[in-house]
Amino acid sequence: MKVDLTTRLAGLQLKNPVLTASGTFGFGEEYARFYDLALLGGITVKGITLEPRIGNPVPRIAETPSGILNAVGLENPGLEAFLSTYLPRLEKLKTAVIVNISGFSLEEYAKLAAALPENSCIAALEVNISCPNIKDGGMAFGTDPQSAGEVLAVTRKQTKLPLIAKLSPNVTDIVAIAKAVEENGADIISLINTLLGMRIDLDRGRPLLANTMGGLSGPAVRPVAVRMVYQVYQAVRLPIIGMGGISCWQDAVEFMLAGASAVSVGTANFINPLAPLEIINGLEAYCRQKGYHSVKELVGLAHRKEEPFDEEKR
Amino acid sequence: MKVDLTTRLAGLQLKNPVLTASGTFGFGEEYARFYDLALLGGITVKGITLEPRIGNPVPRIAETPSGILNAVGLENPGLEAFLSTYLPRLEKLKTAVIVNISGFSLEEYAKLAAALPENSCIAALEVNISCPNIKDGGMAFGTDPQSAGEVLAVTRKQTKLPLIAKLSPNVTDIVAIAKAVEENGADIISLINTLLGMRIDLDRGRPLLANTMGGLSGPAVRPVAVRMVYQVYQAVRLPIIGMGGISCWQDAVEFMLAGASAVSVGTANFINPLAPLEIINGLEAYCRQKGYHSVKELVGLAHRKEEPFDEEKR
Amino acid sequence: MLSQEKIICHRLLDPRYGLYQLVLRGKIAATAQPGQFVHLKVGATTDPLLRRPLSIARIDRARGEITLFYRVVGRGTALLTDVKEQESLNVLGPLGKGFTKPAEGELLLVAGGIGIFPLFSLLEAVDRSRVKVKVMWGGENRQFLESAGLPILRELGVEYEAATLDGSLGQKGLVTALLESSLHRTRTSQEMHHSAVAGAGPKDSVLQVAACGPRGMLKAVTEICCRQGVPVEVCLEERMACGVGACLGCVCTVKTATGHKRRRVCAEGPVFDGREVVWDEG
Amino acid sequence: MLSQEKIICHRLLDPRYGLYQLVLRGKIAATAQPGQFVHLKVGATTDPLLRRPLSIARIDRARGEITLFYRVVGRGTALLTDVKEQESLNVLGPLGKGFTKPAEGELLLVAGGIGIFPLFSLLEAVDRSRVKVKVMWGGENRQFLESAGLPILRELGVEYEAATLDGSLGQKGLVTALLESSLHRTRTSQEMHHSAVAGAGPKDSVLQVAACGPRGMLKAVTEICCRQGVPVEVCLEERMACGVGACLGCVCTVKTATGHKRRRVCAEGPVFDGREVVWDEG
Ligand SMILES: Cc1cc2nc3c(=O)[nH]c(=O)nc-3n(C[C@H](O)[C@H](O)[C@H](O)COP(=O)(O)OP(=O)(O)OC[C@H]3O[C@@H](n4cnc5c(N)ncnc54)[C@H](O)[C@@H]3O)c2cc1C
Ligand SMILES: Cc1cc2nc3c(=O)[nH]c(=O)nc-3n(C[C@H](O)[C@H](O)[C@H](O)COP(=O)(O)OP(=O)(O)OC[C@H]3O[C@@H](n4cnc5c(N)ncnc54)[C@H](O)[C@@H]3O)c2cc1C
Ligand SMILES: Cc1cc2nc3c(=O)[nH]c(=O)nc-3n(C[C@H](O)[C@H](O)[C@H](O)COP(=O)(O)O)c2cc1C
Ligand SMILES: Cc1cc2nc3c(=O)[nH]c(=O)nc-3n(C[C@H](O)[C@H](O)[C@H](O)COP(=O)(O)O)c2cc1C
Ligand code: FES
Ligand code: FES
Repeated sequence: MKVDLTTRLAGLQLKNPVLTASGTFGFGEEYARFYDLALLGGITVKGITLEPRIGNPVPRIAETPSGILNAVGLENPGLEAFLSTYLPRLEKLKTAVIVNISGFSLEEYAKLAAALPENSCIAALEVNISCPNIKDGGMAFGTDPQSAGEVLAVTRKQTKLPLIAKLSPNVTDIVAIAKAVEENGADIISLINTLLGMRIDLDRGRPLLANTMGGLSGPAVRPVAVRMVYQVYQAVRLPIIGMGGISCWQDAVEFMLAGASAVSVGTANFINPLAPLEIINGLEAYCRQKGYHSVKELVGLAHRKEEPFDEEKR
Repeated sequence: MKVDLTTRLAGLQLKNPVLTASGTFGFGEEYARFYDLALLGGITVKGITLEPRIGNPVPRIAETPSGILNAVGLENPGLEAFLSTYLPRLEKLKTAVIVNISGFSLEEYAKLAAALPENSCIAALEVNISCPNIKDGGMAFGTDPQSAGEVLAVTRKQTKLPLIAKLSPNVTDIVAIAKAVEENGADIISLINTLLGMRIDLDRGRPLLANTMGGLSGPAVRPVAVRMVYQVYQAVRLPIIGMGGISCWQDAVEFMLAGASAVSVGTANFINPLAPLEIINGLEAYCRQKGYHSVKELVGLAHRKEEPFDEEKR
Repeated sequence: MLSQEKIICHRLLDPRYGLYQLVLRGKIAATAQPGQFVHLKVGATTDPLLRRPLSIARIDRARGEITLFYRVVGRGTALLTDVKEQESLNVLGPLGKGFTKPAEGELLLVAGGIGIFPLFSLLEAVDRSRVKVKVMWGGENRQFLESAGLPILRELGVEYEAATLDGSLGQKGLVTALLESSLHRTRTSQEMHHSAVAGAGPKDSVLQVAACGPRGMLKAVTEICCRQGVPVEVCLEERMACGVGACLGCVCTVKTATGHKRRRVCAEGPVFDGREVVWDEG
Repeated sequence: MLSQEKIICHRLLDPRYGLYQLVLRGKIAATAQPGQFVHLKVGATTDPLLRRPLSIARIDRARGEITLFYRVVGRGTALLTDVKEQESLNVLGPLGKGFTKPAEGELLLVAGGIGIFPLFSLLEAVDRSRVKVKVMWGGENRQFLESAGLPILRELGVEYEAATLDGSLGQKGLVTALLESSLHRTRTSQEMHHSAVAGAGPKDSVLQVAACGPRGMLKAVTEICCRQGVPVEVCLEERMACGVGACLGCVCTVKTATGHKRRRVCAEGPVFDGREVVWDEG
């Protein structure tokens, strides 16, 4: 049986539903040494800001039980260098490229969206309203429905590219934020960004990360991420890109059953650079085993009242 | 060198700063078979409601990476049976008993507080405004500063016992909630309760827990808990009981450096019933090694600008 | 209760079904009772986090050894296969309340698949000079039953009947069919013409049933027994966190005089009177 | 780049300092360069989650083997001690940019503690018939140095000077003192009377320094070298997630013509020109 892996999220057409998550995959080049990135559904590149950023001091990384904290602080070459240096190289990868953008004001978001070309390898913009690692900005936009909506509204005006709103999990009511971005022009929702966390270094008696706090990612956060995908799927009609701790195909299936149309692999790349490929293969095998002709059939199954796989139970 | 382990949190005087967390320690009896509970700083018993509750159907437990989800749904014998059957037995344990209470209305909280005797082994009441496993109530109170404050205010009127407000981590702004309970009569703040999460059973294609969602606890959530303790310590003056994934003395030190005056051991009891004792011993040894005469000196050290242990670095 | 048990023997019984035998020497054997279980810490890190419950399958008090049998189903049991003989395991136990051990009469052990494991311990514990014991065991096929313990039944010289899904050993079909016809025969032959009232008391009968297996099977076994007025104890499984009764994670529902109540499988169970269990409610 | 390497030898060198040797056979030896590192997956579960970076200490291309030395400091290295010979390890590598290998002149290797490990590979790689190599190594005491590799230095017949904190071997004190007096002597004896300008170019000298050790020591070594106009390469450590340049977790700061810039220790390093490193900024 052939399984159709192609996936469509609003205007974003993907070869398969497996993407890589922003900030965990550089501009693709590092992992292109391991496999052909054209095999992926697409890649999401490191978050871009208007100006270049040197990011936070080190230590930027702390390991936690089944997770990591990072406080990179959005180090990136800035819009101009991205356009002149990185974009031409990305063109050569022959894969859908999602560009993740972060602004410190509505204006910056608008400028970024306006400057990113509509006719290039850029398949969509991911509007990051959820970065916990920078002061004054980033996450603040994503923790309030009103300002989350505003970011999407100003960005929407500047581009015809599909807009993905990337939500922060550090909120009381994820559904309210999801609805706000839906109403303000988002085409797709991606979640979750990292949970705000910290560690203290017992030897020094001080926060371990130079930035004090950081963003928690990896398998530890997966139950929170699956829950939020499940909640958002129930409340909004936009397609969802699910992420947060996805390390193997079983995790990807879990997100899809919860309501994600596609998934992103983040922290898992660090441990197993081949994780995204293994997930694509595993998804295909799972669909075949369960008798699904298309991976799209998995999306949201866990919301059905009856048990979808009941026939197979004994 | 003798280390003073005694700890005082507002009106709550403890032999040492190590407690056990509500819902993970029954009414103490199960673990009394392993060691003398009088060795503990105190125990927090399973959350009590006005009426008996049969709780949620099974499965109630799901393992996650370095964590567990639970959806017990506040199964408990109810106030009356607690007073007649369990309280007399608790008296015999010769340890400080904290009674965790949950209401479905302000009135219920008030009734519970009024009914729990001030002259018994009950050392404090922990007002649970953060249970994620029951519909209409519980967590809803704890996710909004206004209603969190109201719960504390009505409870305060009914009892002279020290009141511990137990906060939910499922909020955008933990500091706002902490301030609200501080202003409304809480003596102590405990955090965190569980993070809302879920898992999907791939075989059945349905949520694994009968209750769909559950509360995430265990080492996985520790970075989030430490962060919240750190933030609340900076913003309010009330003493803090820190919890969330504490499994060994190093974890306990981490919470105390972040600002907790005492700690609670929850999920770790399930894996190592002796964890609370080992933590008490480890805390004492750590203080001795670092030259602290009292465990109280650890509280909040990580907030100092200079590195407290610099002298010892090489 | 918390014991470092030394691994005396750890071997793969059947690669196809991922069945292993694990013999532990330590404090637990001294007090273990048939039907009780242990709660094992697998691996040294926080993932997997929880202990894993396994039934105590054999108890050798003289040598201070207990035997566990397990099937690899997920991460915890997969990791468990790595532990080596001579190393030690951190074990909580013996836990729970086991089977009632009859002093006389007839005992029928009814097992579905790996549900046989806790029944071994009961089988070995009863005084078979006074109690007539018979085993009925259903499994996938002959190979499974051979690997999961038929040799033990033969070694102990106990009478048994098998049912396999493919008919490769014993009767083709489910163990409940064996039970049904057997109980019918017994009753008829004993000419005990009580009306088959569900809930008939144990006093009516010198026959008693102990069963372990999938929930659906246990429910069917209980129904059959109730119809025949035969007392039945069932050994339940539930997802556990603490294993000692503190977390309320592992409950089942039972009927009591004052209505439905929860019981903790790890503390009041895992063995329950089948007639008390509410089978159709979560 | 991603390789299952077979464990050929795994042994405890010194229980007091928790020092281990690990020899791996596989694809990595073929292309490994001195100063590069590998990123090891320790344990099969998600805790600990991240890989652990270890320097490639010896490279035996003929046998396809690399040797790693490690000190147990935390959970990951503690778990690593459990792996058994004949098993295999999941290894990412060789990673990073190693030392410049001088073709002639004089090479001074300056090590602090376990910073000696990556220097072994450089020591073995240079053609010592054309390059005069000398090692300066500081450590806690004689026992530590003996366990951490003095036998290797002797085996290779390389000239070395030691400094120990307790004076139990070599000069009492820090390795930087050895370096300082040695450089001073060399310079004076060679009658090279350049003014000791920080940042004097490498062309001035046939001597070059490669250093590895704690950050404070590397900073001091760099300052001494700069004062003497000797080029110096330092091997840095930083907490790593990906190890391949994708996460920006492991940066250091360097001076460039256009101001301070970040460099990734795992990709542009771990070896950097000491004079470019901004030592006093996070
Ligand atoms: C009282 C009792 C006695 C048992 N005796 C035996 C025995 O003798 N031999 C044997 O092979 N198995 C026995 N089981 C089942 C055994 O505990 C599970 O197969 C095992 O826990 C699965 O762990 P895992 O990590 O391999 O699977 P995973 O699916 O990765 O486990 C995830 C979580 O679910 C729990 N879980 C999964 N399956 C079960 C199950 N069937 N019952 C309870 N919890 C489960 C695990 O304990 C763990 O917490 C018993 C279970 C109970 C409750
Ligand atoms: C390029 C490079 C080469 C290295 N070569 C060697 C070597 O040859 N031999 C050796 O013994 N050690 C070496 N180290 C240090 C070694 O990586 C750490 O000691 C090890 O990662 C500690 O892991 P742990 O789990 O035992 O400690 P934990 O403290 O539990 O580790 C927690 C986290 O912090 C990181 N970490 C802790 N200490 C260090 C450190 N000093 N440097 C970088 N990350 C750290 C760990 O990798 C992990 O992510 C090297 C480090 C780097 C960056
Ligand atoms: C080191 C690191 C850097 C990240 N940088 C960004 C970023 O620039 N923009 C963004 O939207 N998300 C960023 N993230 C968040 C991830 O894209 C992802 O949402 C999160 O890590 C959860 O997925 P995971 O658990 O699979 O890693 C970063 C995550 C990590 C670990
Ligand atoms: C099985 C279980 C039941 C719980 N029941 C309660 C409860 O009744 N009341 C309450 O305030 N918290 C309850 N909690 C939350 C814990 O008290 C604690 O806040 C949380 O588990 C975090 O700590 P830990 O990671 O150490 O377990 C429960 C937690 C678990 C795991
Ligand atoms: S597992 Fe905790 S009560 Fe049974
Ligand atoms: S560790 Fe990821 S960039 Fe160096």
